[in-house]
Formats: sequence, structure tokens, C-alpha cells
Amino acid sequence: MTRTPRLHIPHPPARPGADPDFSYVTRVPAGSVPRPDPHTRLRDLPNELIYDIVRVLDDEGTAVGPWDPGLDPDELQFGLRHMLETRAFDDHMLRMHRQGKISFYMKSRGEEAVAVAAAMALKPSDMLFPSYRVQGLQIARGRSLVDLMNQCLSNSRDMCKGRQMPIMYHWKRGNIFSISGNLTTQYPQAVGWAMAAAIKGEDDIAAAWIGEGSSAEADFHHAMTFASVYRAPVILNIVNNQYAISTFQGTAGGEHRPFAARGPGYGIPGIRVDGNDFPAVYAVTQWAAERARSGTGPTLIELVTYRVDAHSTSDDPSRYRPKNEADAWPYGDPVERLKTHLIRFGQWSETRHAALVEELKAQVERDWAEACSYGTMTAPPFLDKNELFEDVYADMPPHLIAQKKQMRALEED
Amino acid sequence: MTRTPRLHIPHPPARPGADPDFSYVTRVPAGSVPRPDPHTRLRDLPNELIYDIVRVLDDEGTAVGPWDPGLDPDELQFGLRHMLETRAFDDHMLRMHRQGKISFYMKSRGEEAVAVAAAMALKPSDMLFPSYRVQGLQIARGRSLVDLMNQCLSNSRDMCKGRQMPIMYHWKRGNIFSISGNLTTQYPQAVGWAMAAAIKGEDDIAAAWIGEGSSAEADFHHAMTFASVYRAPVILNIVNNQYAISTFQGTAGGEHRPFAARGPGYGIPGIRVDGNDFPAVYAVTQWAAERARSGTGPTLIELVTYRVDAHSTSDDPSRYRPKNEADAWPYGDPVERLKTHLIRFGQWSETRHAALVEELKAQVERDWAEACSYGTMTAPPFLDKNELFEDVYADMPPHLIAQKKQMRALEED
Amino acid sequence: MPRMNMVQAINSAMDIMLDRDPNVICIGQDIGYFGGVFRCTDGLQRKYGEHRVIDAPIAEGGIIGSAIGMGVNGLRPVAEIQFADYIYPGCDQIISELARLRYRTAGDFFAPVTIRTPCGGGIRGGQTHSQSPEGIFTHLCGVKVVMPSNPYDAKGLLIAAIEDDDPVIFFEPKRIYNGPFDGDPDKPAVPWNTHPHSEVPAEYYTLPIGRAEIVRPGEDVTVLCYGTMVHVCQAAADFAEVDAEIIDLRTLSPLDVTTIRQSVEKTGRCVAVHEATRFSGYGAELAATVQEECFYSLEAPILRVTGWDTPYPHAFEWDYFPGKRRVAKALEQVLEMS
Amino acid sequence: MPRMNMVQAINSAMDIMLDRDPNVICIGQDIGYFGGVFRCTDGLQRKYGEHRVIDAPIAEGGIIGSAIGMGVNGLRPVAEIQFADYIYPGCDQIISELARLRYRTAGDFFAPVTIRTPCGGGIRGGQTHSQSPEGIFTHLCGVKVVMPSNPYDAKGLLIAAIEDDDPVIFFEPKRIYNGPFDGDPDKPAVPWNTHPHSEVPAEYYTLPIGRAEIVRPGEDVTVLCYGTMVHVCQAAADFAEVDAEIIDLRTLSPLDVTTIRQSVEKTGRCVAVHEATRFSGYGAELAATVQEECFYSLEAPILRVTGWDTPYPHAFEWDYFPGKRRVAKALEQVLEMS
Ligand SMILES: Cc1ncc(C[n+]2csc(CCOP(=O)(O)OP(=O)(O)O)c2C)c(N)n1
Ligand SMILES: Cc1ncc(C[n+]2csc(CCOP(=O)(O)OP(=O)(O)O)c2C)c(N)n1
Ligand SMILES: [Mg+2]
Ligand SMILES: [Mg+2]
Repeated sequence: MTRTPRLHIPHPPARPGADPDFSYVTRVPAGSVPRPDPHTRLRDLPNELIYDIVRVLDDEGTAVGPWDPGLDPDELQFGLRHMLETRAFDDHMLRMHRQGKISFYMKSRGEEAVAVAAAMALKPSDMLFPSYRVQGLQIARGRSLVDLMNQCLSNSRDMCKGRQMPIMYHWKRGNIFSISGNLTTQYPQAVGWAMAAAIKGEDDIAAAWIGEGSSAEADFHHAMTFASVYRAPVILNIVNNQYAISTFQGTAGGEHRPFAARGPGYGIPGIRVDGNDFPAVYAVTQWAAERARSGTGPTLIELVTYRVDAHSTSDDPSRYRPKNEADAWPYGDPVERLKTHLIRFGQWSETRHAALVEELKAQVERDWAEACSYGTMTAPPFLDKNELFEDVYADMPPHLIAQKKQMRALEED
Repeated sequence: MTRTPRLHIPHPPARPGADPDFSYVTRVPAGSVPRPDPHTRLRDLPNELIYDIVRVLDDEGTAVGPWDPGLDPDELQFGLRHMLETRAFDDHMLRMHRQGKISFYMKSRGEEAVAVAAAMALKPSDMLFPSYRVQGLQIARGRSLVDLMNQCLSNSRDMCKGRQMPIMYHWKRGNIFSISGNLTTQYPQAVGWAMAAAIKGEDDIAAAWIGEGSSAEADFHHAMTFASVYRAPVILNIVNNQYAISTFQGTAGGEHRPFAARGPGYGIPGIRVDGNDFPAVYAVTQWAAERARSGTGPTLIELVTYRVDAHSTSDDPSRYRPKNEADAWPYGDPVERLKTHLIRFGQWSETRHAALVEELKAQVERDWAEACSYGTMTAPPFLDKNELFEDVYADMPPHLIAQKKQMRALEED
Repeated sequence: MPRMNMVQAINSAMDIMLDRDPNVICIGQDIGYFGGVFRCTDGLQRKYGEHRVIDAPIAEGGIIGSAIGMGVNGLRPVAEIQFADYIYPGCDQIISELARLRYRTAGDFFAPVTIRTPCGGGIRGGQTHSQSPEGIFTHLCGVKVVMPSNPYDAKGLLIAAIEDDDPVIFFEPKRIYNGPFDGDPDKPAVPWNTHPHSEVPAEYYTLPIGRAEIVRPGEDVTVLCYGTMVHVCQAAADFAEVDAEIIDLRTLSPLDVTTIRQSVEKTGRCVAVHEATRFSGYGAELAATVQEECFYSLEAPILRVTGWDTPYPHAFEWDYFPGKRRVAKALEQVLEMS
Repeated sequence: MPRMNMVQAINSAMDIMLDRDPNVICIGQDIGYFGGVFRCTDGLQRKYGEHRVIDAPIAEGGIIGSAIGMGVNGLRPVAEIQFADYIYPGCDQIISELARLRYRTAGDFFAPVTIRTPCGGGIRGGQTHSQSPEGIFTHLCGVKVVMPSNPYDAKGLLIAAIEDDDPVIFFEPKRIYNGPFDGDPDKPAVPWNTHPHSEVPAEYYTLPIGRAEIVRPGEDVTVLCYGTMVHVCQAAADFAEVDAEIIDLRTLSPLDVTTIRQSVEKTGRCVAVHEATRFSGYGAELAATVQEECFYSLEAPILRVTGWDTPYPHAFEWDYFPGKRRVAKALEQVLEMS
């Protein structure tokens, strides 16, 4: 006797109107996951790395367990500052979008630690292949917000020369690759970059970020296969913020196993980490970087977090999830948690925090004013229209020269 | 201090001139792997399913252990016959290629059990999505060799009407899908077919085959993701015959972990089976079919075998592997092993075997003669050339009607 | 008759087909519970169930590959690719499989899949939300390519596509989802209900695939266009005060050569217009066909007005977009030539 | 000067570049130890090491994606796609990434990747080993598309492609790897060493990308062709006894319009020939361009001789292949017209 099969459809834990339900999120006490030597062979790594969650900050804000990276107060304050700067930047840019000043924006609220801590754990010469939701990488690497704003404004100083939508930054000097609108394409590119480093005998490594939804794309598989086969010095990060646009992580295949579990099947260690736990993200990235840099091989990191705000300025999450879901997220907020930790150890205070928030707000506004002075969507200085035809090829071929002329002729009409 | 990384390049166990070395092949005694209930949840399945190898026939030819499917002598003889028929067919067709009678061929020598046993373990109404190297599926489902030969000859009775290279069969009535020249495309198609069965509440299942080399293609990942997310009633088989064309399985990512290990990361059970062990292949397929049919979900099966002959008639394996490597394959030959088993239990004899080989040889020759009577590459009856323009669309659009006329006009010139 | 915009008309087509034929299913990213990022599938999952309006993983190749398998198993899948810019990961399944399955199996297997996908620019989408890749797909034999320009056509053609036993790639010009657009971004947006073709029957009807429509008869020059450009070309003809015969191709492949030939034989001049890049774009096929078919009627070269041969730049959207003035200029030029 | 066939010439180009530039690497399926299924990389791994001539997994998307990353990190990867029919799984990386990277980063990042891939039919390869998908790639801005027709050009153009800072898709017409082929399968195979362009310098040289070559001057009709068809067209002109000016385009994108224009202005007639399917194929661009550029010189419509708009059928290879007689017929037709 067989039962009649029916198509299984994964269901999110809660829909609008229902109470948030994060009972599916693995909860383990901070400090409980062992930290193997980074040179350990895959087969000797403990399963807890995947099925539990690496956490360092406990509920009281104490850093505990073997993964505590033992960061100096300076470093932690640096991290906190850059998370707050990211948040201030995001908030400002969303406002600017609401005011019609930029055409599009994507925030990373709640996911700041994922980017900022990782950037700090890597060397400045390591090459980063970001998704669109890790703006903290740029900020932690010291990028001026004015540069980012210029891009969002497509103004005269836009590093993309107006060719990309807002947030699709790149930073050649800062070793941050260009963000693509096409999901996951950066993953095999990062692996290729890392392969090239290995071919050349250089010891820089590559790191790439995608969302959990993006892990369903072909390029995830390409990247994992090539990273495994050539033991490429690369860190492959999956930021599992529970949602793609409207679909929850189960639609991407996260219903049965953590995304980190994809790793071992390819011969690549997987680690799951609390993405809202700054020291934990730092420690796990550091561990993976050590593996990569020493030639031990690639690592797949799943960063468990929650997308607090809308997917983008084109999205309305109240259509598909409970309004108060963010508040129920069991791992809290990365900024609050690091702040509590610092305060607990006398390295920070509410006053300093409030002052920093104010300082950053003012800085963002100053930066915005400066960026606008390089042009906005409606006010000069504008980019030169003729730029439209540059950089398609290294040298402009005859048909583009002709088209450029044609455009100019039209304007003179 | 970090070591200078270098690109890791996987190396095959032996190159031409060296001694074959199959020390990397996991060897476990027959009967040692437990057989869990097919409805067991993934998390409760034992690791041995992946890291050991399901084997039933021991070195003496006795069927042992929990996976022994307990097939009747009739069934085993049926299996043996069809494996031998496959082999006779392959041998004949290779000869015909050497004689210039067909333009291309691909043998499955050494891999006959993979196809024949699986076909027998499935229901005739289950839909099969083959690769090019599982011709045993067709034969075990009772297909006339004449039909297959007609296709290889592109003759007047070719089911493809001359449109595909030899061996790219399909069999609508027999529920065997069309073979594509593009690797792995059938994998997500099989999943979609199975999803449709589930949507319609029908209890037929789908099964698909690819080679281990093909598992690197994007469609592997697509198939695994969709099968997992929708719990599709499908069996996904990877035939690991150690080689793609010239590259060994390590180049496809098999160096560190069995291909079966890819399953669990997606939430899909993986099983590794001795592909040259007829009852073992049968048992594992039956187990996976039961899972699929009952709605428990998909299974990834890795069939460990060895490609004894060249990749295709365009290949020369002596360029990349030791000449005598096949003889060193630790799992023997599927035909010999089943034969030994049957003889051991008094259900077969050398004489009957020799007679069957002769009978099949004669039958293949008769079939060939019949097929040739429907036309060959050089002798009529030929397919009608006008067929060239049919079936591009359901109805021929005007531009194809015009092109057809143009072709005819040219001929009449 | 009810008034619909393009989104509603497309939604209505799927609604009707899901209702009429239990084998019709929809699959795509965010199309189910959410109703689609452009809301084309709004309400359909609630009405027909999660098994028939299916939220898919972000894997275009998987969506198309599985849709082919479903099609082979008797369903009529309508797959949505969220933006045409994201169709490329599905290219192998489209080109190597979907387009060729019937041929390679001599008709024994086929997959009647419809692929819906929003295309075109003008929504500040930058280079990855503005593409018009239709030209690539018209080069494939075995798939049909359709692009409607208004709600009435969209519904009738989408139903026809879903019922078609051949695979159809159905491009939806997203700039005109909510209203016709004549190419001038500075004018206030016009809603569809001011346009005659927003009168859309609530019930089932089809329009034939493979048939172009003369949307404005004229004597002096034939304008070949489709999608958003149909509206731009009309505005351009008005602006240039040219008596243009404007043909909305509606189906790009197979092409309705008869309608085109008759028109160009009459007018003796032709301009082909599209938003996609020019080189090896669909306009090339139009020009090649027209000069083959009507050479002796032609009084001037066939001109092409297209997007420039660059990606679609965010900041220079309106310099890129082949708007009214660019089309008008070509109309004037082609009339001056002889 | 040494004589080489196409395979040797291509091998020599890579050999020289691997030697001259430590940043050049090769990656592809079976290209390393084995030397490639067509033997184009024979001996290169032995000479330059496993880190520079790399056997890849069977994942075209991975090959191109990783090659882009390598290119960004300063290497000059030469990626082989085993058959052009198998390039589609790499389409997204080619179209969305490789072609656009320089543009979207305003020149800050680029990937100088060369993609080599054998194309075309006539080897009994059936529908999945015979395709000519070049038309699709010519529609992309940001990649160059090259197809040589003889050993001398193959080597000079491949070296130029590898040195080019833009990505180049380098199509190799496999039917002429071992000898020129005039389209008649019944004639005995001719080896390259009877052909003047098999004289190939052993050392480094380049030919400019973007430049066509007049392989036979003539007065009555211009024939535009490339790859295998260059040989077929020459045979067809002989057969039809037509004084054709035959232009081997060599680079399909960017196109050498000047050479074409000058020729058609002289001859007044034009035939475009390729093996790929016709509808929206590259011949459409040629026809469109020629009539735009030379309308007033044209005395007859531009004809296209191409593969039929069907997949390439195994059994009817020679009915499908646009051979000598089909080209000859078009030459006669275009001369009769006026
Ligand atoms: C190839 C491709 N398909 C679809 C999209 C449309 N899209 C943009 S973002 C997104 C969701 C991505 O979700 P996830 O990877 O989880 O990242 P998150 O937004 O959560 O950070 C989708 C479907 C795209 N940009 N590219
Ligand atoms: C998409 C694609 N890429 C490359 C090829 C060329 N090719 C044909 S068979 C083959 C090797 C496949 O190896 P495997 O999957 O292990 O199957 P096996 O031949 O061993 O049965 C290759 C590379 C192809 N047919 N399709
Ligand atoms: Mg997400
Ligand atoms: Mg194999």
C-alpha cells in the first residue's frame, strides 16, 4: 500500500496576522560549540559546527567559550562604531529615497555584524566579493560615505559613472569587487580570484557573500565545486536572514538542514554562526581565513540573522510576514548585543553610545551635503552624457563612436 | 606564519604506464551496512549509507546482509539475461561503428547492473530520465533491439526520425525520456516530472541518471534543490564510473567525499552502492522507490562502478589511464558476479551461460539484419528528407514551409 | 466591458486558465503567497492553492528545467522569470531542451511551457532591471516569442500562449504595466483606462499567435515595433506629423511577414524600432526580411531606431531609451531619403 | 615557414602566450593531461604545468565564472568550452558578468578572458555537436566575437584575443580543424598543407581583431562569410562561375563595416552566408547593415544563405549544411535580379 503523494510546500513559521514563531531556530548556549584547530581535516571536524551555532556573547553580554576571539576594547569599539555608521547611513539613505532623492535603496538593519566583523577579521589586501546587503564591508574598510552616496546619486563622482542602480558599489583600491544585480554570480568569481592567488603563489584570500535565497542559483554549485576541487583559498558566506524577498528560507531549501550542511558534501567544512554576535562572526571568519591562507582549503559559513527591514525600497514585508516578527528574533540585535558587552566590561556607556549615534548622524548629514554638492538626480554637476558610450570596450569601436555622434546630433537638433 | 598557498590539482590514482591503484576505493564486506526502514527520517539514517558501500554479494557469490532483496532465481536470471543482452548489443554496435555502419557509439560495459537492476526495481509506469550510458534500462524494460538499432542507423524507422546522434533514444510508450547531448539537463526535468505526479496525486515516480562528471553541472544543484524543497517523488542516481572523459572522479569533486554525501546537505538521503552488485543495486533502488512513492521524499544514489571501455568511439583511454586498469577494479564485473551467485545456488551453469551468450549474439545479429532492412546510412529505405522541417513546432510556420520548398527546389534543379 | 491595466489583464489570463484547465500551474519566485513583485499573480494562490501557484527557489534554471518535466508529465506550466535580465541562468534549459524536445523526439515528447517575464527599461532599473533580450530568443527555432503592447492583447495572447503546444516566451514590457507610455518621462503618467485597448473582456478569449496588427494605417512609411515602442512610435508619428503605418508585431517569432510586406509595398519606406541594443538585435531580422521581401518597393534604406549598443545605464536612462524624438528623427530622415 | 593545420596553429598560439606571459592560463574540460578532445591543447600541460593548463569540472558556468575571477586577479584565462553547443550553461556569466564588468565599474574592473569553442557541423555530430551560436553573442555589447577560417588567421587572431583587454569569444569551426572544406562531403578530405594559409610562422604574431579580409576580389557580387563558409563560398563562386568578391569577416563583432561598404558599393550586390539558423541570425545584421550603408548602390536584395531554421539533424546533415550548391544558387539568383 502506498499513500497518494502530494507536493510538499514549505511553510513559513508565521504569516501576517499570526504570532511570530521562531521555534525552528536552533538555540544553543553561547560558548558550547568546540573550536577545532583551523587546520583540522574535514572528517575530523565536529558536527556541532554545522548543527549547533557558534555563539560567543551570552545573554548577559559576556564573551564565553573557545570561539571568543579576545578582541581588544579598541577593536570592539571600532566594530560598534562601524555597525552604527552602517545603520546611520542606511537610515539616512532610506529617508533620502522616501524624499525622492535616490531611485532605490536596500538596508542591512540587523545584519551589520555579518559584514563589519568579517571585514575586520580579514586583511585589507584580501579581496571581497559582496552581495548588495553587506554595505558594512565597505564601511569597516574605511570607505568614505560620500563615495557610497555619490554612487547612489549617480552624480559626477559616482565610481560607476551612473551605470548602476544605487548600492551597486565597487572599490578597486579597497579590494572590494563590484556588486552585481544578478544574484550569486560573484561566488564562482571569488573562487576564481582565489585560484589565481594560489596559482601566483600569493597569500591573499577571497571572501564572498550571498543570501540564503541566492544559494539556490547554479553559481552556488559552481563555486562549491571549484573551491573543493582546487582547494581554493576562499571563504564562502551565506547570510541566512530568513527571507529572500517574500519567501522564507525553507523555499531555498533550508527546511531540513542548515545551509552550512551543504559544505561537507562537497568536501568543504561548514560552520553556522550567530550572525548577530559580533565576536562570533569575527572568530569564525578568522578561523576560515586561517584555513584558506594556510592552504588548508575553503570554508562555507552560514551566518544566521534576520532581515529587520523590507527587502528593498520596492518591497512591503507586511504582505508576507507578521509585523512584529523582528522583535521576536531570538538572537537580538547585533548593535545592542555588542553595546551591552562593552558596557558590561566598562568599555562603553549609554552616554558614549548616544553621543556616537549623534555624531554619526551629523556626519552622515554632512557627508550627504557634500555628496549632493557633486550633483544629484536633478541638480548639477551631472555626469557627462557621453560617458554612456565609454567602457563598453577598452577602446571605443567604430559603431559606438557613430552612435555617440548620433546622440549628440539629436541633442543639437 | 602562513605557508605560500598553491593551487591544489587532484591527481588520478594512476596514469598510463603506472600500475593501477584502487586503494582509494572504499572496501567494506558485503552485508555490513544496515538497512533502515525506508520511511526513516534523514536525521535518523546511519552514516554508513554514505561512507560505506551497500553490498549484497560477497566474494564467494553469496547474497548476505539486510539489503539482500531476496530475488527469485527467475528474476535474477532475467537480470542476467538483460545484462548480457546489453553487453551483446554494445559489442555488436561497436563493431558496426568500426565497420563504418554507424557514426558514433557509447558502450556501458561493466555498468550493466546499474541500469538493468534499477529498471527491474521500478514499476513500468515510473518515468525514467536516462543518461547516454544506461542502455540497460531500455533493454530491461523489454525494448526491441531493432528499435535501438534503427535509431543508431537514423533509418526509416528511427524513433528520432534521424534527428539525433546514435544512442540518443527515447521511448514514449515505455516511459523512457529522451536522451540529451547536453549533460545533466534531465535531472531537474525528472524532478519536475515527479512534482507533476505529486501535484496530480498520481503515485508514479521518476528516476534520473547522470555520470559523476555531470554532477558538476548547474542542473545537479537545481534538481537537488527542487527535489528537496518540494519533497519530489524522484530518485536521483549518480553513476560514478570513475571517469568523465579523460578526467577521473576527483576532478568532479569526488576526492574528499563520496558523491552520495551531497544528499544530506540538501536534506536528501544519500546512499552509496556497489554498482556491480546486481542485488545491491536492486535493493537500494527499491528502498528509494518506496520512499518516493510513499511521499517520504527523494533519494540520491551513488552507484560505484568502473567504465571498462572507452568513453565513446571518439575516445582513446590509453592516453590517460593504465591499459589494464579495468582488471584491477576491486568490485569485479557485474555479469560475472551475478553468474557466480546463480551458479553457486544451482540456478545457473557455465553451459547455460555459454548458450545464452550464443543465443543473444545470434539474436543481436538477426536484429541487426532486420534493422538494416529498414535502411542504413548508405542504403534505402531512407527517411524522407522533408522530415527535416517537421516537429520544430507543432504546426509548421510559414517560414519553414518556405524553407522546405526552397530545399526541394534545389533538389529538382 | 471591464477596464484593465496590463497587470490585471495578465492576471486575468492566468486566472481563467487555472480555472479552465486543471493542468495549468504557475511557478516562479515570489509569485505565490506574495502575488509577484509586479503583482501579476496576485490572489491566484489563494484561489487555486499552493500546489498550482508555486513559490520557487531563486534558480531560473531549476524553474525552467522543472517546468519542462512538468510539461512532459501533462501539465501546462506558466513559469515566471522575475526580470528578463535574470533569464540567462535558464538559457541552457530553454535553448538546449525546451526549444528542441519536440524535434529531437520526433514529436513524442514536448513541453508546453509558457515563460512570462517582464522586460524593458524606463523604470530606473539600471542595467540589470531594464534589459530587452528578446532578440536572442527569436534566434531559436522551436520556441515562439510574443510581446504584447496593451491589456487586451496581453490577455488574449497569454491565454493563447498557455494553450499553445509549443513553448512560448512571453515578454511583458514592464514600463507599460500600469499605463501606456509615449516615451516622455516628464509628462504625468497616463493610466490604462484612457486607452481603448484597456477594455478587456472578463471572460476567456484568445488572439492568434503569429499575427501582427496595424495599429495605425498610413501611407508614407511603415513602422515596425512592439511592446512599449508601439506607444512611442505613435507619439513620434504625431510629433513628426508623418503619415506612418504603425505595425504592432505582437509575435516576434514566427513573424507575420505578410502584414509587413503588404504595408511596405504600399509605403515604400520602413523603420524598425526596439528598445534592445541594435547590433544583431531583432531589428536586424526585420530589416533583413523587409529588404528581401520588398526590395523593389523600397525607396529608402530601412532604418533602425534602437537602444544604443551599451548596457542600460541608470543615470542616462532617457538618453538611452529610444524615445519619441529619436523615432521622429528617423521618420523624417527616411522620408527625406530617396 | 612551417605548415600547420588549425589545431596546430591554435595550439601554437596558446603555447606562445603561455610562454611569453606568466599570467596566461588555460582552463577547460579534458584540456590538461589529455590535451583536449580536439587536441588543441596537446602537450601544453606537460610544458607549462598543471597550474597553468587546468582540467576543469564539467560545469561551463563554473569555468567562465572562475575565469572571470582569475581575470580580475590579473590573469589572462583562456577558457575552452568543449563544444559551442555546451556554452549555454555559461551564458549568465558571459552575458551578465563578463560582457558588462568593465562598463558597470567604469573601467575599474575587467576580465580579459578568451573563450575558445569549436562550432559548426559537418562532422556527423547531430543537433548537440554542430551548432553555430555566434549570432547570440554578437548581440552582446562588451564582448568581441571572432571566427577564423584558416590556420594563419587562427593563430594571429587567437594571440590577439588573448592579449586583448576585452573578453573575446573565439569560435573554431571544427569542420576545418584538419583541412579546408568546400562543402562537398563526398570528395576526399583535403589536408591544410595544400592551402596557402597553412603557412604559419612558428613565432609570435598577431592579426588585428575587427578587420575583415577580402579573400578573393571580384566585381559582380559581394559575399560575406566566415569560418568554414569561406571555403564553401569560394567553391560556390567557382562552381557558378561568378566573379564574386569574397570577404572573410574574421571578426563578427565589432564588424569591419568599411571593408564591406567599399565592396558592396563596387559590386552592387551582396550575399551573406552562414551555417547557423537564419531567423535573427548573424546574417540578419549583415543584411541590415549593408542596406543601411549601401542602399543606393544595391541593385538587388541582399540574400542570405544559412542553415535552415531547424536543429541540425544527424541524418540530414548535408541537406542542412548550406553547401556549395545552395550558395551558388543564391549567387546566380542575386545576379539575375535587378
Ligand atoms: C538571477 C536573479 N534572479 C532573481 C533576482 C531578483 N531578486 C533580487 S534579490 C532577490 C532575493 C534574494 O534573497 P537572498 O539571497 O536571501 O538575499 P537577501 O535579500 O535576503 O539579502 C531576488 C529574487 C535577481 N536579482 N537575480
Ligand atoms: C553541457 C555539456 N558539457 C560537456 C559535454 C561533453 N561531454 C560529453 S560526455 C562528457 C563526460 C561525462 O562524464 P560522466 O558524467 O562521468 O559520464 P560517463 O561518460 O562517465 O558515463 C563530456 C564532458 C556535454 N555533452 N555537455
Ligand atoms: Mg535572505
Ligand atoms: Mg563518469
